[in-house]
Amino acid sequence: MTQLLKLQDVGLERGVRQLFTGVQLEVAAGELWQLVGSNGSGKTSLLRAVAGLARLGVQGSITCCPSMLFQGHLPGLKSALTCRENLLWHASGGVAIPLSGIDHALAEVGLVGYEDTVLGQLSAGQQRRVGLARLWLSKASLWLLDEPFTAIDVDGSAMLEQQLLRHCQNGGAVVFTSHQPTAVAGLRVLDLNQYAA
Amino acid sequence: MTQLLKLQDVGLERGVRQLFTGVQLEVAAGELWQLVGSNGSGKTSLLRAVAGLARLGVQGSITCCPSMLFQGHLPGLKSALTCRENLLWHASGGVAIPLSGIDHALAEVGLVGYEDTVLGQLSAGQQRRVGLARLWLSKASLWLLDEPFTAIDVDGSAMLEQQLLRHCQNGGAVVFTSHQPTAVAGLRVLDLNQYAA
Amino acid sequence: MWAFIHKFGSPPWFFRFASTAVRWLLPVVIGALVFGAVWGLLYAPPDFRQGNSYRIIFIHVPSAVVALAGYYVMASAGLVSLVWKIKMADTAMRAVAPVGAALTFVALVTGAIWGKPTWGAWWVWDARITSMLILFFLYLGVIALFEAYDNKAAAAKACAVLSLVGTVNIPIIYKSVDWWYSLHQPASIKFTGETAIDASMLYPLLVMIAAFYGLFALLVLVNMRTELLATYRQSAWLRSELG
Amino acid sequence: MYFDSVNAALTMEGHGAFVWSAYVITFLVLAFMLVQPLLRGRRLARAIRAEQRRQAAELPAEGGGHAP
Amino acid sequence: MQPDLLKFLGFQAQRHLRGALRRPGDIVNPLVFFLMVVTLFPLGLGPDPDVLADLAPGIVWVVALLSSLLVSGRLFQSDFEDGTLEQLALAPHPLALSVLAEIASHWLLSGVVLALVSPVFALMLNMPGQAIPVLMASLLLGTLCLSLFGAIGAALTVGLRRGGVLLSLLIIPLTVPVLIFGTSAVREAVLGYDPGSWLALLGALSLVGLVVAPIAAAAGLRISLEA
Amino acid sequence: MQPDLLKFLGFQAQRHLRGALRRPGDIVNPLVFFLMVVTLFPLGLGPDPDVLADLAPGIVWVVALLSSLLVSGRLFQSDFEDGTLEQLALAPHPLALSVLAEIASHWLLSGVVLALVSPVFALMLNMPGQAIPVLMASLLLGTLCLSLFGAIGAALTVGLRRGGVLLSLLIIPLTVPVLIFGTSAVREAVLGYDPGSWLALLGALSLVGLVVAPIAAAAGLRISLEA
Ligand code: HEM
Ligand SMILES: Nc1ncnc2c1ncn2[C@@H]1O[C@H](COP(=O)(O)OP(=O)(O)OP(=O)(O)O)[C@@H](O)[C@H]1O
Ligand SMILES: Nc1ncnc2c1ncn2[C@@H]1O[C@H](COP(=O)(O)OP(=O)(O)OP(=O)(O)O)[C@@H](O)[C@H]1O
Ligand SMILES: [Mg+2]
Ligand SMILES: [Mg+2]
Repeated sequence: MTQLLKLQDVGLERGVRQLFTGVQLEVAAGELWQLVGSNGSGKTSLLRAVAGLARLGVQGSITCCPSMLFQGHLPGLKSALTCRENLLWHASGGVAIPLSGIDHALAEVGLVGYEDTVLGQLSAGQQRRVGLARLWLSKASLWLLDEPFTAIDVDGSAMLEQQLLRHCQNGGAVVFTSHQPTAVAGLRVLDLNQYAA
Repeated sequence: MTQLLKLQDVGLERGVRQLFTGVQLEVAAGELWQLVGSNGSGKTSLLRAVAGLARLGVQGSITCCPSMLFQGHLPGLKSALTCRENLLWHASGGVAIPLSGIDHALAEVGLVGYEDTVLGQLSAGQQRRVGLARLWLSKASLWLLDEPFTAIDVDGSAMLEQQLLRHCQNGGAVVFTSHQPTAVAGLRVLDLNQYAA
Repeated sequence: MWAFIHKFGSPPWFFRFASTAVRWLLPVVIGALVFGAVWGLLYAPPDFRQGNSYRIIFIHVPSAVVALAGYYVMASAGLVSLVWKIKMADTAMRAVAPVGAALTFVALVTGAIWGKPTWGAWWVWDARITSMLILFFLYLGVIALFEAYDNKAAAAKACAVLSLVGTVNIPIIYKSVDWWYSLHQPASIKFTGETAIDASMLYPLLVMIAAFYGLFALLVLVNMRTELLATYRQSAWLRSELG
Repeated sequence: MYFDSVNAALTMEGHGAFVWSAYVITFLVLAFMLVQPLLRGRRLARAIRAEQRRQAAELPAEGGGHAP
Repeated sequence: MQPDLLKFLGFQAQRHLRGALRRPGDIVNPLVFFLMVVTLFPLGLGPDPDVLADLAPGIVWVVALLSSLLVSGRLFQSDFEDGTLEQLALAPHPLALSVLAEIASHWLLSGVVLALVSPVFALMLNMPGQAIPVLMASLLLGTLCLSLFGAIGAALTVGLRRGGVLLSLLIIPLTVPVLIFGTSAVREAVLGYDPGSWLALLGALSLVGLVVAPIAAAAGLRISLEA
Repeated sequence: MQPDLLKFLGFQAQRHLRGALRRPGDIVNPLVFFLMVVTLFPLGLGPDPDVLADLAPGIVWVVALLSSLLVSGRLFQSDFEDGTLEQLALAPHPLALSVLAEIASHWLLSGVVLALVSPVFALMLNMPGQAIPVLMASLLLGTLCLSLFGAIGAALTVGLRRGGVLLSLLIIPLTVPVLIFGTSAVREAVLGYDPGSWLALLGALSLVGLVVAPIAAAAGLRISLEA
């Protein structure tokens, strides 16, 4: 089984606060991990450190496979562009994606008929769904998702869980945070509260 | 029982889409209402119409008591100000609140020790909690809350539910939206999907 | 009175009114324009100081006068739309802006062309010219604001607020530009206006001014009618109207 | 007529280019302002009529489709 | 009610000032721009002191107008984006009052500061000393007008993407009288005449603005919230 | 790799431009804005054609400077606030390239547009005809420099609450040479001399900027993301 992410004795300091210490984690292909912890326990900070966005104040060693997708609290979408245009640029990293692929992804997240709607005119949940459509376009093996279920309705959550499972079955791995208990077969949980400093 | 909100045959049109029609609702003091509906069904639009923020495209009649608190998707907080400063201005509507009251509210939402931290340096959930601290400072009788549970952890959600119940017991009323099923005694549910046009 | 306003505010009634009015106005206005232009260009005698270049006056002054009046029409429509929330007033306001801007543009261009033989420069910073340029900017502002909104109902309200603020300002702007000019007045520019105009030039000018007012009404009505077609394309009354 | 010849009317003692260009520009601009919405209106009206005819044709056809 | 409203006004202004002081850049940057641009003119015109002194009122005023406009475009932006505006619109006090507070604090941080440092510019441009108090007074009044008109434009464009240039399009024509009155006052003072009437005109314009702008801006903000 | 990078560059620029082109107003509005601003100068300085002609190079350049700098201060603001910057930083292509694309599109929509309409200003300000090509060329090169340096400042200050001042104070002096070279080129042309050396200096400055700015700005953005 290929290993996609390894945390050795990772700790994190923000400002003057030591958030947590001694986190050990190995994520192999096919695994689905939920990161839990109370508000302010450091989940977002940890995910950003793994992605390589913020390494200041991080102790220990993080080894992460380079083929990685990160979706943070912020959607990274432009409210002046349409759904299609947002994805055309967003998911690609410079490689042109055929429009049919984008429309397919938008259909998967339940946005048929909104392809050419400007993002700013969608509801909160619909906007989050556009961001999630990246998951149907991504070729990365490790997904790091910060609260992907936010603002998503019940049907949407089920659909998203399906997609996470599918990715794991296809040899990828997912680390996501969520405050809701998630009932998915084979889910592993890392509770940051246990490592609180 | 005093009536705090009355919707008669309310419909809503956004752009060229008719979102829903014929919504009837009476909210009396002491009632706790959850507004549900799939993404894009018009919950946010309805709450904003009730609050009087957006009446374009609204059909039917809305009668709402003037003593009302609205908390939308956006927190209405300044990330450059501290928690205390944010609340000092935010909850007041021009009436100075004693600092002790603010610190008490911040303690209720679990932010002891963060009173003088700049909001931008808090985690997503902690920022939402600062917004929710308004509920401990408000004197309004009708609360309109759009997805108040977003980004709040398990303990925080329990605490928030308690506060909503307490407000209803004290003769207030709450209308909130949430995609998570909420297990609270006496909860009433309005499903917007049933009124979809 | 109220019934009349109400009728005017109803899209079906107005659509019918505009269609009829356009059919009648179109030949009348075009006829008057051609008549006035031929009179002014070919039959009126030349000015004793400026020679033939003054013939531009027959389009320059009417366009300038009507453009200025147009702003007040637009602002009035804005007031009606804000106070009485009559939808047709929104449509009217939206229709006036491009027409007014076009007329202002015409006044500026013809003035500039006139300036070359008269003052030897395409452009000088004379008080009236500057005021006209500012009026052009005011129109462009309203158009740009309208285009910037996605929600056209909100756009109309925003433009109404803007044009009302503009109306409060127009007299102040005009006065201040006058003062500005009289403070500086360089020796090299002499404005020839303000001379008594001969009847042989006045009559074609009056004809053209009337024709331009008619043209303004015509353009606004055509724009409004088209706007109604676009807005109400789904609605039953429009279909029966066209059917 | 003030001018003696067509040529005199065109040159206007040296001012012809200015006067005529001013008139031409004016009438071009104003004609555009008139024709553009008229054409757009005609196109819209045609589209609306076509849609109406399509729907009128569809309704009985749909009824017939369910008949057998 | 009256003292209550005043208290509210002060309260709101305090909030803005506190927020702005957290970002000193927002105050200092326009000043530095101003300084730089004023320095540029001698560079561009050649340093003949007489020419400069002649043009100084115009230069200072045009630059003041531009920097004021470009700054006030963001007046309500952050309040709109973080939801503060919704709360203000629902507050028990009239929205126009909050707008007034916002404008006042913006003016304190931009216009008043600019007026206070303007003697430096006057010296750089060789303006005669007797004109300096008039320059300061005209800038004080004039920037208030500019902030007031700017607020109307900012309110109408706050919800729009790329409102920046649009705002200037709406507002520049309205600010022409301010510019004319301001430069005229300073020119008269430079030439040794009495600038009183021009300053009075500026004052009158400020009064008109103080009445019109909060109401128009509040209406604009409500429209922006609807869109 | 090379063609791939180029493709990426074009792709990114296309994204920005499409966002802008979605509304024709985004192209037209800056034009009108520049026109309005140029109008302000005669109102401030008086309508004498000779004086205006003398000042024209300075005037046009001040407009270019003010609009370019005050706009480019916000260059990365929205990308930062909506999370686009995070995604760019994690993209397989170098961040500097995305930055370059962003600068290029900003320049196309402001600087190039300004240069293209500058002949109108020259006409309105009574500038002699032979200076117009030089004016256009100097504005093309100069606004590119301004955008490049502005981007460095914008990148370093994008996430900051405090301290933004210091950094912009550091960047602003870098733009002074641009102004001097630009106005000098146009003045020489107006006086009938050869402006070639000034234009060459502007070109050299642009080249330096093209190499330095994307790298420096990318580094600045990564630092801003850490904070
Ligand atoms: C761009 C240039 C120009 C603009 C924008 C302009 C604008 C105007 C306006 C707005 C009016 C109407 C004023 C009113 O009715 O109160 C007007 C009238 C007039 N203009 Fe011009 N003008 C320009 C150039 C010229 C030139 C070059 C001449 C001729 C030498 C000229 C001669 C006149 C005359 C004779 C009148 C009518 C007489 C009067 O009302 O005093 N204009 N112009
Ligand atoms: N500014 C807008 N302009 C036009 N249409 C809009 C605008 N905002 C929302 N809509 C449309 O209105 C509909 C309802 O949006 P609303 O935000 O009320 O939904 P919601 O029920 O709150 O959804 P969610 O659960 O995702 O928050 C959506 O289909 C959306 O596309
Ligand atoms: N920019 C910052 N500067 C300083 N401290 C910060 C900053 N951002 C977050 N923190 C602190 O780091 C801690 C962890 O924040 P983080 O966002 O990682 O929490 P989280 O587990 O994601 O919480 P949530 O469930 O609320 O999203 C918090 O206590 C917060 O105060
Ligand atoms: Mg988090
Ligand atoms: Mg919602």
